[in-house]
Amino acid sequence: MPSDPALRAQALESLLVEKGLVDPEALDALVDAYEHRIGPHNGARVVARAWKDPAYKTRLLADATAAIAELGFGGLQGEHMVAVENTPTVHNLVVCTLCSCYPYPLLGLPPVWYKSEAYRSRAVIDPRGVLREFGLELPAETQVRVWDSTAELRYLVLPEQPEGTRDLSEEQLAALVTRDAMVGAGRVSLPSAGEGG
Amino acid sequence: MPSDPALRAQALESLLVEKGLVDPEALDALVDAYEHRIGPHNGARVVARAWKDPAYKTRLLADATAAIAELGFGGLQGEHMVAVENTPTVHNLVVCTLCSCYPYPLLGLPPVWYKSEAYRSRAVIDPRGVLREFGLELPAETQVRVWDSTAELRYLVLPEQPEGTRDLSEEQLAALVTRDAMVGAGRVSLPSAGEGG
Amino acid sequence: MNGVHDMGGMHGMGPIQPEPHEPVFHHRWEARAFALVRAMGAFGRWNIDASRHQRELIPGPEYLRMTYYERWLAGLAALLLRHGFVSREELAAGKSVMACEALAPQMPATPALRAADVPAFIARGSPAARASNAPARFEQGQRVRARNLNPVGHTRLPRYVRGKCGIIDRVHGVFVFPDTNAHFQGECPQHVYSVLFEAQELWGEGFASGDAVYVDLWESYLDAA
Amino acid sequence: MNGVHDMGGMHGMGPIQPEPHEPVFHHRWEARAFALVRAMGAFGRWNIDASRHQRELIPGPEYLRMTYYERWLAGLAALLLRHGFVSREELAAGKSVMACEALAPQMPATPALRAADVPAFIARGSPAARASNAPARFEQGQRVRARNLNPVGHTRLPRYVRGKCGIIDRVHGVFVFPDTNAHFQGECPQHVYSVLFEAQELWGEGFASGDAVYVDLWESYLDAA
Repeated sequence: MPSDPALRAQALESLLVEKGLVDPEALDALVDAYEHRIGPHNGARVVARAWKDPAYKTRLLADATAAIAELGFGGLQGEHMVAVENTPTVHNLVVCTLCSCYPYPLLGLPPVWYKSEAYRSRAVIDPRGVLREFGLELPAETQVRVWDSTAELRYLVLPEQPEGTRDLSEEQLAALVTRDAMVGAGRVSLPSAGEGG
Repeated sequence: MPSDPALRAQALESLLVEKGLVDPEALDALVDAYEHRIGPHNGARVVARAWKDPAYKTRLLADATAAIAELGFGGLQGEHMVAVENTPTVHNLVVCTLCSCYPYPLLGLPPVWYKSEAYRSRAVIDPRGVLREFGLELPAETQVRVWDSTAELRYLVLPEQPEGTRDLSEEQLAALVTRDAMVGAGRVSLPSAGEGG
Repeated sequence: MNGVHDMGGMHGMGPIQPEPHEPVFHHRWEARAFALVRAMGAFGRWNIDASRHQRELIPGPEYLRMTYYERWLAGLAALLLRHGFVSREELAAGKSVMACEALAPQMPATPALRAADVPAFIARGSPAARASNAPARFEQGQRVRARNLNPVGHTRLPRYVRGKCGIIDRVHGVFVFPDTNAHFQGECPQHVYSVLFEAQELWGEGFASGDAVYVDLWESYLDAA
Repeated sequence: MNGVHDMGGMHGMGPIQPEPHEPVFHHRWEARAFALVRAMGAFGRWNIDASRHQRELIPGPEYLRMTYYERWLAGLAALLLRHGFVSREELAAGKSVMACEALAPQMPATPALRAADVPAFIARGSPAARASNAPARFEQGQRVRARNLNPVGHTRLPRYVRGKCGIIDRVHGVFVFPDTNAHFQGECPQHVYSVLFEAQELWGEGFASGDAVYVDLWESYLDAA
C-alpha cells in the first residue's frame, strides 16, 4: 500500500469496487449523509425542545433514546443514548478515552480535538484544565462530571439555557446551541457573546 | 535544527565547540572509554570472582558497590550497586521501565533491546514471555524476580555457574559470562552450547 | 490490552486545539475511508468490537503517529485481509489479483450496502443491547471495585479505574460483552453499569473533591466492595 | 508525569529484537550525542533528574517515534536553551549568533570537561546517596502501599505500582529525591526502599504466583499498609 493515506484509501476503494464488494454510490451516500444531513443541528433540536417543553425534558433525562427518537433521530452510534443535564452546580463533559465514541445521530462525526490524544488523555484527569483551554473557567464549587464512553452508551450534554431566552421560539433556541456545548466543552451563550463550535 | 539526527548532532557539537563550551577531544575520550574500555568484560570479571571465591560472593551480595570497587570498577551510573543471585529456583531480570538505567561500569552502555519500548513495557508484566523471546523457557516452579531500576541503584544479576566449570580459572570463567546473562536475559552456558551476548 | 489507545489520565499529549468552523472531513480520502469502513462492515463478517480491537493492535508508536482516519484505514486493511476479502498481494498492488472466490469460497461477489439502502442502514444502526432476564448483580448506590484485569486481548475496562472503588450510578441494561465479541468468542451479554468514581479516588489527594468520572463498565469488570 | 515514558505493563510495543554482536553505537552521531550530553552535564547547571524529565517532556507521539539517542539530543537541546547556553537562533543555525556572555552574563567560556579529566569524571560518577541521620520510616518485611500520586511534574513512582501493596525488601539508604530535584527545588533526600510487589497484586489473578517485581521507591511514595 502507498504511504500517502490518500493514495492508500483510493487504492483500497478501487480494489474493493473492482472485486464487486463496494458500491461507490453507497460511499457517496454515506459521505453525503454525514456532510449534509446528520450534524449538531439535530442535537440542537433536542436541546431546544427540552428547554421549551418540561415534560419532554423529563422524558429525555429518563430515557434519552426514546425521547430523541420522538424527533426522528437515532441509529448508527446513537442506538443507546443518555442525556446529562448541566445546572448552575453541575457541569458535564463527555469523552471516550479508549477510542472516540460520539453520538453520531445528534452531533455528526466527531471533531479532530475530540479524537485527539490530548483530549482523550486529559479529560478524565484534568477536566477543569481542559475546559479552561475551551475558555470555560468553572468555579470551584461547580461539580465536574466526566462521562467516559467506554460502552455502547452515547452521551448528550443538555446545556444550561442562557438567561433572557425564555421568549425565543424552539427554532431560535436551536440556532444558539453549539456542538461544543452538547459535548460539555462550552456553554450556550447569546449570539452577541460569540462562541465557536 | 536539521531533521536528520546525524546533522543535528553535528550542528550541536560544532555550535558548542565554537562557543568554547565543549572540548572535542573530551568527546573522543568519552566515546573511546565506552567503546573500548568499559563493557560487559568488567561485569564478567566480577561474576567470575564471585564464582571462584565464596567470601567475595558473600561480600558482593551484601554490599555490591564495595565488592565491585575491590576490582576497580564503579563511578558513572554504577555509583550504587546491588547484586542479585540466580539459583535453580530463582531467576532475576533487570529492567528500567521509566528510562533505560543500566550499570555502565560493569556492562557498558545498554543495547538497543534493553532501551526498546517492547522490553521496558513487557519485562514487568510478562517476564516469562520476554525470556522466551531470548530462548529461555523457565519452569513454572522457578520464581521470577524483576528489578525495575526506578532509583539510582543499579542491578547486576549473578548468573548460575554452569555445570562442569569448577576447574576453570577465573579468567576462563569470565570469558563465558555474557552481557545478557548479567541482565538476566540469558544463562551462562559452555561455549559448545553457544549463546549470543 | 494495555495499549497506548488506553490513554485516560496520561500527560504529555500536547495542547487541545479546537478548530473553528471545522469541516466534517479535512480531506476527500478521509470521507472515503470512513465510508469504506461502514460499507465493508455491512457484510457482518466482523463486529464493532473486533473493528476497535484491530485498530488497537496497531503498534503504539505507529498508533500515535497516525491520524484518526489513518488508523481506520489500517484497521480496515487488516480486517479485509484476515477475513479473506482481499489478499496481501492485492493490498500491495491496489488491484484484484485473482477472483475473490479463489481466496475464500464463501466470499460474496455483490456489495453488502447499496446506495439506496444507506438511509435505512444508518437509521437502523447496530444495537448492542440484548434481551435478557438475567438479574443485575449490582444496584444503584452500591459500592463496587473495578477489578485489576490486564488481558492481552480486547477490553473496555480502562487502566485508570482498575483497582479503584466507585458507586453504581445507573444500571444500563444488558449488552454484548466486547472482551469476547472482539475475538469472535460470542456475544456473552452482561449487565452494564455507569460507575461513579470520585476524582480523588482515581487520582489521589489534591484533586477537586466532588468532581467525578462516570465510566460504563460490564458486570464482570466489577466486584462488590 | 503520566507520560508514555512510564510504560511498565503496556502491551503493543512490538517484539523484542536482540541484535547479535551489537556495536556500542550504531552511528557516529549517537556516540557524539552521548558524549555531548555528558560533557555539557559536567557544567553542573542541571542534574540527572532534570535531564530525565526533559526527555519525558517530549510529547508522547514524538517520544515513541524517536530512537534513544534522538531523545537525548532533543533533551540536551532543550536544556541548553533553557539554561542559556545557546539561543533559539543558534540552535536553528547550528552556529554561534552572538557571544555567549551576551545571553547569560554568568556563562562560562571554557569547557567544563577536558579530555584529560574524562577518566576521573567517569570514575567519580555522581553519587545520589546523601549522609543522613534520619531514621527510616519502614523496615524490612513491613507491608506498604504505594500512594496514588499523579503529579504533572517528574516522578519515579511508576503508574503500575500506584495503589498496590508490597513488602519492604531492603532499605537502600537516603538518596536525592527526583520529584523536587528535577525541578531545581532542592535535593530533599529521603530513604529509598526496594519494595517487593507480587505479580498477582500488580496484574491480577492468573499471573504466576510467586513471581514478583521489585521497585525502588522513595519514602514519600509509600504509606504503611
